[in-house]
Amino acid sequence: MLGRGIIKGLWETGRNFCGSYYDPARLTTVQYPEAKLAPWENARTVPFLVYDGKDAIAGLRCTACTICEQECPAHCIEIVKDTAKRADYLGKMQLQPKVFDIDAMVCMSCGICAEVCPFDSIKMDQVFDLAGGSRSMMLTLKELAKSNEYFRLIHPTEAAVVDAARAEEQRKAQAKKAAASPALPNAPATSPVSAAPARAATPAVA
Amino acid sequence: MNALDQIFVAAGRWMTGLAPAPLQPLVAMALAIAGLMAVFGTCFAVTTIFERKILGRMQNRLGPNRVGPFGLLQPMADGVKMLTKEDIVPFSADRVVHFLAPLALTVPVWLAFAVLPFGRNMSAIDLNAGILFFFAIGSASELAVFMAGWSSQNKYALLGAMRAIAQMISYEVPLVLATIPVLMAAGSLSLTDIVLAQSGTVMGVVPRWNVLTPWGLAGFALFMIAAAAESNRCPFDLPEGESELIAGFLTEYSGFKYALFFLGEYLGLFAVTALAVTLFLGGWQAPLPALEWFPSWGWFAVKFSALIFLFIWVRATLPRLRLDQLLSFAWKFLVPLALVNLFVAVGWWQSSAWHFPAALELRWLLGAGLLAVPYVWLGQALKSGKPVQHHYSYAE
Amino acid sequence: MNPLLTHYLVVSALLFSIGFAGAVARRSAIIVLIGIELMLNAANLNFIAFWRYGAHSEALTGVLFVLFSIAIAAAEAAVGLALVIAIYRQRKTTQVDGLDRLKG
Amino acid sequence: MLNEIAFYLIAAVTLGFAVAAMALRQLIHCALCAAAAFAGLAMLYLQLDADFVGFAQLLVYVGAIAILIVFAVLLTRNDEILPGSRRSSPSWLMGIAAALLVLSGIALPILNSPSLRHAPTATAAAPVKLIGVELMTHYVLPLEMVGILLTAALLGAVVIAMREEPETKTQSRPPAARRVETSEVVSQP
Repeated sequence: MLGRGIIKGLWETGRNFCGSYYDPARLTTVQYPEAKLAPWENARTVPFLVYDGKDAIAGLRCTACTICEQECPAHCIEIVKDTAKRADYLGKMQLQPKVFDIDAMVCMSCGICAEVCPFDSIKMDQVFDLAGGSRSMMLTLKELAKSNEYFRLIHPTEAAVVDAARAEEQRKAQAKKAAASPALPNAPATSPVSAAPARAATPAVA
Repeated sequence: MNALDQIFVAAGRWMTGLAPAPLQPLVAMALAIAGLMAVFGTCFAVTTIFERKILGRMQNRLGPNRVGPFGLLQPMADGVKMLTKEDIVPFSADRVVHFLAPLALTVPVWLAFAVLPFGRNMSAIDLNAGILFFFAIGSASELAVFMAGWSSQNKYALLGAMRAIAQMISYEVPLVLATIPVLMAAGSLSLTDIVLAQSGTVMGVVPRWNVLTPWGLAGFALFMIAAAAESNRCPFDLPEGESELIAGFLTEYSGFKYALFFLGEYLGLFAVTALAVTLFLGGWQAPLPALEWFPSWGWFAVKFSALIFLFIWVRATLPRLRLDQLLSFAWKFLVPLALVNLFVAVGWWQSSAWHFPAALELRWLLGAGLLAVPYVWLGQALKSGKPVQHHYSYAE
Repeated sequence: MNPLLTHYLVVSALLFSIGFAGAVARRSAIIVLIGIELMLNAANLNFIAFWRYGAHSEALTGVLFVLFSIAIAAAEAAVGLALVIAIYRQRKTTQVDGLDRLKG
Repeated sequence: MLNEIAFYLIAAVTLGFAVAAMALRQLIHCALCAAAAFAGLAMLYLQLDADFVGFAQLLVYVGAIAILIVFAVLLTRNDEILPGSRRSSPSWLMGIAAALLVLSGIALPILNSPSLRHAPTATAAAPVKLIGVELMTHYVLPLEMVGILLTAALLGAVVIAMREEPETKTQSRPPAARRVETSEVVSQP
């Protein structure tokens, strides 16, 4: 009969109306600035640079290889190599960036830089309230460098894989080193990642 | 009780008395106008916020809650936004008509409030052709809609205006036909008389409201459906169907003029709702004599709010109709049913002389049956209708 | 002081002449129809004015005549405009001086 | 005094709109001005204490006839774009002269007859109830005739304005391509 659907619909909306008052679980709204939904683990916005240890500049994984700069389809990364070198977590001497800028206005969050990085240095961030007062959103090294703990926090699965791989490489390198010159004292910091995450990856050059 | 009931009347009289004698009629008029504008202006603001909150709740959302406590100051924020926006007039628009259209819509709607009795002795003017005045004034809004749509020089605006006019003209017929039994029952076109004709109770418990008779109930339903269509409410809001027509005849309006249209639409809804209360729900009358301690304008407000809530509820529930569905619903369903209702109403009065036991029940049964059969039948016909053959005569 | 009967009659005469001038001088059939409506309205105004100022206002003759006249005007407008539209479809014009052939 | 001011105001506005309705170039403007003139006349009726007629005038002229005119203008709108088309007929001067002649023929006798210069009689009123009674007693035959006339006009207007059958055939989509649409008004049963 005509109108049965209307009655059913009215019943449904009426139930929602009353229900939303006594059952807060019905309300789907998250009131944004006060409450935030945790982002999905694979969510990505702009890139950032991972560093190990306490000091952002000293612990930077980046070796200024400029692969990301070349691969970036939007050309939003600019790297200037430093002349000085420093040892990385394996004890190898590597270059380091003097300038590392990402124009977040130009970045399109494709994640290619993170894909191609051979040093697991550049990763995708999850900050999303990036609105600012100016048209320029040039992120410099200071803003880009974020600790490994932060990386673990936002991408736990990926971070665990990366950390395990790095610990394994470090172990191998040390074994090699030990085999080559057993007289020398061990380099510090070889504890596995999972055991003590906060103090795990102390820089090799410390 | 009486003092509270007549407080507005007394206040008006007192304030009129303060003016010098020759100016008193003018002052009384101005007071009535100011009172109506203040009350329904506020009502407009309050309705917009509560509508959004209720719609939100019905969709399991919170609704606006940012401005002020519980978001209650939202209308003020909206108003400030509306009034400070740039007033854009399209380059090729007909400037004069474009400017006049919102006024032509809003002014008649305000006028329509003049004849409505909002409480005991509380109507601005008591015309003896009050309801005719109401419908005559209401018909002016069609022209305003056309002016808006045509002067914008925008095809969406024009299409929206054409749809709006087709809809308003079609639904005016069932609206008026649903009203006629009430006028016959009261024997008057004056809204005050119509309210008074619904006073008293049947057997001491059931108020003698029109809605509590078979023809009144059917008439009320027809009236509310037609009223929703007249005031472009969901599910009949396709003149401004944003998914197909951007915003219909409102497309080229912004800022203050848009606000005026918005105001006009809500005021039209209020006016027709107030008319529904007056015609079918006993106006300002309390349901039972025992409840008359509550002031009459309070009863009116209660009924009025309930009907506005009903409109919002329906809006939250039903999807928009297609244009051909809309028109066939008016002409093939509402109009025949309203005509049947007229006959049922006449039969109801003719049978009022019956005095055998269970006469009232029999009358009810007969009336309801006489309405239910065409309802079911027309409903079936409407659903199983032939597929509509679209041909667009003037779109070559 | 109320306006005199003369005032209303003069207004009515002016309205009639305006409608007449439009109906005679304009080429568009729709304007001609509007002009005829104005002339009808002028006559209605006369009826009401004479009813109001006449000696037997309780008879309501003027009022009822105007009501019938309004109803007939509505019918006239509906049929007239339908004719205009039909003619437009045939001849692609609504200019009255273009409609000088009987053959369709 | 107030009455007189109101009368002059309404009369001036009504006549102004009437002139505009006859003289403007855009047909839509003419139609809208005509609607305004009709509304002004309704006000004159109200001033003459004929409430019912005034409201009926508003309802029929502004609500129906003006809309009808506007629709007719829109349905024939290619017409006015013709280049070089004149809005007045070739003999418009003669027309105006004839109108002036008519005006003088009506207005001069009115102005010259002293018997018309009188104020209204005591309050006259046309209560709705009385109009209804009159319509149902003395004027029942005209009322029925008007009903028949309106029905006939309705049917006639539909028939005249209806498009001829062959044309619709050629313009509608072929039946095979037509989707089967149910004209269901409300939601599922």
